[in-house]
Amino acid sequence: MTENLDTPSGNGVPGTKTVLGIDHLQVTFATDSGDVHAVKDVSLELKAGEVLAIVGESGSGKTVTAKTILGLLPETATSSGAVLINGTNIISLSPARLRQIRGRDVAMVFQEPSTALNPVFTVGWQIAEGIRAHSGQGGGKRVSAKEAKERAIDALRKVGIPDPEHRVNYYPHQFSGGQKQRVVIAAALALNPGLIVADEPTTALDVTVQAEILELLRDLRGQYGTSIVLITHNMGVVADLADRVVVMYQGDIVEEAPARKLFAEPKQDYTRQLLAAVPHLGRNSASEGLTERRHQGGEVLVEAKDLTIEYPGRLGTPAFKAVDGVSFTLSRGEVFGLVGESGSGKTTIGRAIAGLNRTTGGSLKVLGYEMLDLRERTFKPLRKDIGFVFQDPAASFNPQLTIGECIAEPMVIHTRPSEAQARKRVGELLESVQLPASYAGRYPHELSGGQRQRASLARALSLNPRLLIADEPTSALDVSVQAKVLELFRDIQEEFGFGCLFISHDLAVVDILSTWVGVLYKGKLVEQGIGSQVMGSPQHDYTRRLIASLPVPDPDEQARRREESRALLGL
Amino acid sequence: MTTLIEAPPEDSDGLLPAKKKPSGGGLGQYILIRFLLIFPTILILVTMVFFLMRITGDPITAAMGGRLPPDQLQQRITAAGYDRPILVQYFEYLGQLVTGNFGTTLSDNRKVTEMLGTYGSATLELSINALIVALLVGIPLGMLAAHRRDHVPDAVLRIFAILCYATPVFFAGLLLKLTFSVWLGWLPVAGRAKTSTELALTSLQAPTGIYWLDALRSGNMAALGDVMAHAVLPAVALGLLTAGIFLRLVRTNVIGTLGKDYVEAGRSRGVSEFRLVTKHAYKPALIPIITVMGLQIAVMLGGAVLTEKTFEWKGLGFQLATYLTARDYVAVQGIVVLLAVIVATTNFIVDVVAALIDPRVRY
Amino acid sequence: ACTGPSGGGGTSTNGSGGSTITLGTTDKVVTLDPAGSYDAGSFLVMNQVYPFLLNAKPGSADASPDIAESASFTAPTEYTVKLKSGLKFANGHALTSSDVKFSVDRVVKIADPNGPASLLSNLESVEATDDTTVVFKLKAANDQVFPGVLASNSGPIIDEEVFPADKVMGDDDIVKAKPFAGPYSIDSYKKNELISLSVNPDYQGLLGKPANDGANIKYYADANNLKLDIQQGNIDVAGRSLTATDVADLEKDSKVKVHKGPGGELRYIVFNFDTMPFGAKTPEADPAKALAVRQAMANIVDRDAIADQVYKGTYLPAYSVVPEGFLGAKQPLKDLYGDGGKPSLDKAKKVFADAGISGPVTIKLQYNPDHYGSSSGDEYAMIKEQLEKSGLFTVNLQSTEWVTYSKDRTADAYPVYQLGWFPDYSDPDNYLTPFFVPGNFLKNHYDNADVAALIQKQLTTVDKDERVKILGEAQDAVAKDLSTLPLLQGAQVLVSGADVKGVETTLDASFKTRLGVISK
Amino acid sequence: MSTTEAPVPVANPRSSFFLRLPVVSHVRQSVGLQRGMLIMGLVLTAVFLLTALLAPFIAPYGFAQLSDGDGNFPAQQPPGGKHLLGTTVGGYDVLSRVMWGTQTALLVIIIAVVLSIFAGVILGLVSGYIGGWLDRILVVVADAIYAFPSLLLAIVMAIVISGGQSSLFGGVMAAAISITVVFIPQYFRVIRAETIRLKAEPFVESAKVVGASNLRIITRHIYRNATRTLPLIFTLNASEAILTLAALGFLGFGIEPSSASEWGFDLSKALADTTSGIWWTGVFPGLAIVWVVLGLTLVGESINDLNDPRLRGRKRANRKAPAASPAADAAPGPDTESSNP
Ligand SMILES: Nc1ncnc2c1ncn2[C@@H]1O[C@H](COP(=O)(O)OP(=O)(O)OP(=O)(O)O)[C@@H](O)[C@H]1O
Ligand SMILES: Nc1ncnc2c1ncn2[C@@H]1O[C@H](COP(=O)(O)OP(=O)(O)OP(=O)(O)O)[C@@H](O)[C@H]1O
Ligand SMILES: [Mg+2]
Ligand SMILES: [Mg+2]
Repeated sequence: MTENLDTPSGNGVPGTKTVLGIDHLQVTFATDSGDVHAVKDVSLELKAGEVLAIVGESGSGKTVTAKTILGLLPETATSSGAVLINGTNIISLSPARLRQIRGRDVAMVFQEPSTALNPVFTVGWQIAEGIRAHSGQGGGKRVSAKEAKERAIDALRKVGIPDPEHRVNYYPHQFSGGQKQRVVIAAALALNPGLIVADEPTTALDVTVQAEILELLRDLRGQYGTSIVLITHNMGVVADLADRVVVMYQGDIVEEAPARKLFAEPKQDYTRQLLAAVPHLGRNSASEGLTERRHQGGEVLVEAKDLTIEYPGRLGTPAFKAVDGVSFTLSRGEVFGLVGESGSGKTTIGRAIAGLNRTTGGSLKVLGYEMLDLRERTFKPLRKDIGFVFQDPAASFNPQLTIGECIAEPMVIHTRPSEAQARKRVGELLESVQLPASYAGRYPHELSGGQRQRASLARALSLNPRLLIADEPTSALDVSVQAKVLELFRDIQEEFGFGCLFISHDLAVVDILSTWVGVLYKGKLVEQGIGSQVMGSPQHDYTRRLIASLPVPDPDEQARRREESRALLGL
Repeated sequence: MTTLIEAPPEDSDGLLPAKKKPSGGGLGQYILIRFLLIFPTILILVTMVFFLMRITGDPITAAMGGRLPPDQLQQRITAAGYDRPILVQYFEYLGQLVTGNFGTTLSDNRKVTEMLGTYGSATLELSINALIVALLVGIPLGMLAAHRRDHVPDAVLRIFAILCYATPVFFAGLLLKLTFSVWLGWLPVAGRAKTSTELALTSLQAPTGIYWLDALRSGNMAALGDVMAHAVLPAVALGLLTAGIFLRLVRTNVIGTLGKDYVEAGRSRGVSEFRLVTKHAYKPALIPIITVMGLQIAVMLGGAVLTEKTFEWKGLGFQLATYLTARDYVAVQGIVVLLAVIVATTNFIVDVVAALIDPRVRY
Repeated sequence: ACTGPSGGGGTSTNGSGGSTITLGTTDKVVTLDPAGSYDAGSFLVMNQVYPFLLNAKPGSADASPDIAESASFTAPTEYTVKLKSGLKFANGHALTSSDVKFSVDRVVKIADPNGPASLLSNLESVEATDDTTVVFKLKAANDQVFPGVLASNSGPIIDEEVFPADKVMGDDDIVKAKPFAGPYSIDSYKKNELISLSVNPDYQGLLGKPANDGANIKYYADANNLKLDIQQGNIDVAGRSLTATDVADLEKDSKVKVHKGPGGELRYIVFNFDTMPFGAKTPEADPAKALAVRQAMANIVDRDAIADQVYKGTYLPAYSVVPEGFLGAKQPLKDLYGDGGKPSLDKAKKVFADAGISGPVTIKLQYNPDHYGSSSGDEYAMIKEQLEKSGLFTVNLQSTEWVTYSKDRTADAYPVYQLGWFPDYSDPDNYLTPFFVPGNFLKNHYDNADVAALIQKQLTTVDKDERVKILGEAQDAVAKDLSTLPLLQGAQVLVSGADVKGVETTLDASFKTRLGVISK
Repeated sequence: MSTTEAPVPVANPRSSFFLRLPVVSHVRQSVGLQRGMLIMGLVLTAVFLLTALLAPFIAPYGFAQLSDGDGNFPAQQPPGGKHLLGTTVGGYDVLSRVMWGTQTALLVIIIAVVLSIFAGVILGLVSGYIGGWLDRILVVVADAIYAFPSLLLAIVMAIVISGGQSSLFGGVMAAAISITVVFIPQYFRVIRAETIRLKAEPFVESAKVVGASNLRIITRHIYRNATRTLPLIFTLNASEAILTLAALGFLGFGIEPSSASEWGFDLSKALADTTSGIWWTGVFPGLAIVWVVLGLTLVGESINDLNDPRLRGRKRANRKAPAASPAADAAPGPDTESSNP
């Protein structure tokens, strides 16, 4: 990147100095329902210039550990053990001393860049704020506003923001998602801390952007020898960046190993399970070995021809074309996987098929009904043949109704069964998605995320639909849970034989389920074909980039792919 | 009309760049449409008041009902034209309004525009004073409560806030008056100035009607002191009412933003708690605060009626109540138009500021 | 002769004055233009700044020449006034008979809805025969009330070079043009907030040169603030609408003096002869029984109790339709009903028994809480209590907001209801003609030809003693019929700072507050 | 959620219907000072309600009673003896009037709030759900009314309505209806905003997808969720109703003393007393107003804070087990103050 700064080793090889040492850390939260032991016993060590990944499923204590490193736990938490940063124990520090350490010795990068930046201050101000908070400390000289800004510009330059002198006065919303994350990293770098704690720094980003950020982090480590604690649940990211991996489970460290070793020969059962659950592009593909499109003889459920969908602009702004001239068909029994980055129009297409969005051009025939002139009254009879599974299982249930009532609703509307019939059918449906029938009496919030998504599937299936639309049905779930839901999904699809539009931004997930895959880019369907072929030998430039950006959970393979993608992206 | 109008753009300079956002292309149009919406608002209120007032009776009966025989009364009503078809009167009135002719009050024979000017400036002064009190009290205490949330100071401040709101302005005013004027004798009981001050101020060239401004201009320090002394109690009585609401508003929103990642991010960079509350959390919290403060103007004007009566502050609100009793259609309609303009304009400005801040806001 | 309880006579404390005085009031000015106002608040200011042909000397209620040299009936229908010579307005314009004609004609011509034109209903025409002589031609002969009318709301003389002839003028324009020729002229004017008056050196009239250097009138919206301000010495005199509690409290305060004078305000109950119990239009119509109901009520009401408890002596019991202090006033109800002013349950019971009424009579009693002072509620709650305690009545007490009230009462909606009266001018007839002749403003269907004849007769009786006699007869006759039941008579109350002099001088039955007599 | 199948420890809704009632569940949810404030509010409110219900039995005299067996009550008698809180200038017993005043206040609250909820909720649901021109017009009208100082509107309405009415019923209705007119736009706004928000919620969309009719969606899915905030608005508006009623009384547009006892009216009548050292006629009605408004507002604000995950007390941290929080996120507590118009 730019010229070397005043940092030590510049070759990406971990040094010997210990930057961070955690010793028997224990964190407990006091809550109404008793104490929550979020972190039970964590010990680890981090050398200068090393990247340590902490992985584990949701709630395993990753974030709490990260926050402890900066002393950011809320009042309700009590912690014991030691967290040593350059030899200073964070746990016993006074608030004032703690403030000195934060930002100077250790900095943090957050998951969601748009929320980590204050929308009402310029990025320059926010970066300078950290610099000035430390100015004059410990006898150092005060930093003037101008000087602070200079240093903010430097930091922005370091993270590759173009034209930083100018951009320093921009507000966060004037940056793209990836740039925002760069700004957050710049803010963390402003005082050249030896250690950066990054809590899921790429989870909110598209894969292509994620690849850039990972590249940046690697550069930082390489150029300035910054140590990084990388928290993530994405094994691909781990494989891409980490030197060493710590696996957490319910507040404990279950395994710690160098990255290569962990992926190659996981010791613990839990780690093995975790790795097995991670979808891996090219493995376990539904279209393995297919050479031509299946189910073509069957009834065509959805047929889109030059489909265009526009969102009206508000108050005079021109309409926004979210879907632009898309053509495809979906037949009975087929799983059509639709992939694309955020905002590419996937959801819009799915909603249009379900009659939730109006189409504005071209033709979209759903079960033979032309959606262009959609009338709720004439379309209603067809609705019993369409099921819909939403992304967020929590939000798709009416919090006031029990699971049973929710599942029975389609029946009540279309077939008006007796109460006993309905109850029986609900029980059957629950069992078919592997939930106990007794769950019918529970309220949505009394189920876990995975359970809720199963119930949501049961509801979608209640009238034996011919067509199912699943909009990112697993993206809100943990990998292990996702694996189970996907498996269930596949079984049920085989059993019921409905046609399915499966929407996801995760190529690997789509690959597991669908035989026919379409790639959407800025509202256009740039490529469609048999899953394994699209993934294996992408034709369109964008598809190629997409696939190249996707980190695979295997350090060696990922290193190879990285070289390839560098070449592809012209880096 | 009050400082609320000026406040948002100043305080939200950080928010203005939203204009440059591409989606703000329609912002100009949004502002225009939102601006045009002021007129239906006024029309609706004027229409409502026009018809409501006429249901309630006429000014002549109100003034002469106890003195004149019914036939004479009727004669006068006919002469004044109040028994013509109501729609004729309505359109005639609208016609006058459009030409900017607000008419002459029926019960005390003054030009409505001049009457609005006199009382409007009094109410304006009261509102400004009260707003200053409300802001001075509400915002710092709200931040303090947010900072010390769920601790004793927070609970005390919240109860204080509720008490501010729960105590009717006139009751609070009465207690204040008894304490500070009657018992302690520190402050005057009522009115806007002493007779001598008032005479001194009326002799001023082109008085603004805002006394402290006039006093300042006249350079008469005794007068200024007198005006200030008179302003204290009404401003406190009305200001506290709003201060309670502001306090709670600031507390809620600052707590909300304190939980945001960007505050945590600031903390992770070593920014002090004080700065986190007063800068990082407060400024974004200002957005909803400004919106609600804009709506608060209606509450303030309502409270002003009571304050004005309690403290002999001859302003719009109190005058409206008087004119209503006299069924002075012309005066009431005039005041309603003015109030509607004030409120609608304030809300318009607040909405526009909100839109500048957050393009997702629609009407 | 008119005898106000204040007596004393008008010693205008000349010359002793020094500083300006400030009067605080809750009254309001409708307009300074005499043609456009007919209310006490406007009249208060007019009394200070406009000259009158006839006016009442402080301490007296009699109309005597003010800027006139003489005024008298020169023929039964001709009232001739001769002006003093060399009169002029504060703006320098001369005041001549043509100004007088202009002033009076204008009131009639404009006939503003809020104006006093109705007072001049007996006027045929006005003529200015020369520069200083004006002749009023009247419709009815020997109108004894006419001098009083000239001293009332319709009487201020204004400058014809300033006022437009056909429409009411705005206050600020009036003040700018200074068409004032009364004891004071207006220096600065903030409507219904503050008026500052300076002495008009050219005034030569009856009221004399003011005892002070100038005066301010300060307006209050709330009587309570008025009271606090007089207590704290921010104003010198406080007048009107102080509540009974305030007055009682002020009487205990050594820093202020409370002055009481005769009051013209009369509070009374009106009976609608058609709709009251046993009234003409009711199913069980029976004039005798209806009369019995009225008489029983007159026997039962305890005026002293109301005056003491609710009004703390700021009102006095009234035993006639003409309040005490007016020419010829007597107290027929004291003799006819109750026990010498005290209520008498026995008499009431007897009246019922004689008329053959058994069991309690239900009365729908209506009052208005916002026009006659906020104590009306307490007053009528007490009347209800008194009537019901007798066991002869059950009272259904109702109140209605003023405008509706004014409409409904003349529409026969209220069988028995409250009203109050404040005189237009200081003459007993002002309590008779408007009430008891056919076509009166009560519209209560009371019609007694004898009473009407008596009233007509006193109006034109030139001899004073004779008139007093007829006035007495009229009062007796009305008291027997009980078209209305007089309850209370108001006192004028002015409160002044302890060092303020001359206040009592202006508290007479003319009901005119003359600032000129007050000084400190 | 640590594992997929881990059920969340939440009370079984069937067995504990009582515990799921709005206020009860809030008390259980609250902690520390927040609970203290909620309970304080509940106690104040309960005293108010009990007094209103029991006024005929516990008030020493009638609200318009001026005498008893021993003769007329003396006027302006200081507190003590037969009249615990003294008497007014008209001779009313202050204690009795304060007690009876609770009935008037309660009646006005109930009528005003019920009427406005009824109208406001229906209008809000329909307008928010159907949208289009109807929505625009209703919004403009509601905004116009809402924007206008509510007290002044109430005065106008009081004049319109009160013509000819002064009985308890007439007076109370006049006050209640004038307050209703002021409140309808508030409910309308809140419910409409909620409806619009809920309309885009996946659970409503999922009902749409299965073909539920508009009526069914409004009544079954939106109505219950949109009105979850009503207890809160109810308490806040109830206190506002009291203040409006009191202000009307203070300005002389209230209910006459012989028709009912009304604190604002009594207080305005007592102004003269108060400055004459007769403090008891004004202070007690004034305190009664403060009492009730304080109680209701405390309840309302506590509920509001408890409904809002951001504001819920955290002294001893009250984060539900993670599986529960998505449900809370799905329908976050109402934030009547910071919601945009
Ligand atoms: N402020 C808090 N109060 C109470 N419990 C908490 C708090 N913060 C976290 N916890 C609990 O601590 C445990 C660990 O949470 P943590 O946020 O570290 O999980 P995580 O591994 O980061 O999960 P995710 O991948 O979902 O971010 C969880 O059970 C969580 O509910
Ligand atoms: N209601 C709407 N009004 C206007 N524009 C919209 C609306 N909904 C979506 N869009 C825009 O349409 C485009 C496609 O959105 P869509 O939700 O279909 O994307 P997506 O592919 O599902 O993305 P994600 O992976 O983030 O869910 C985006 O640019 C989005 O901003
Ligand atoms: Mg986490
Ligand atoms: Mg999507």
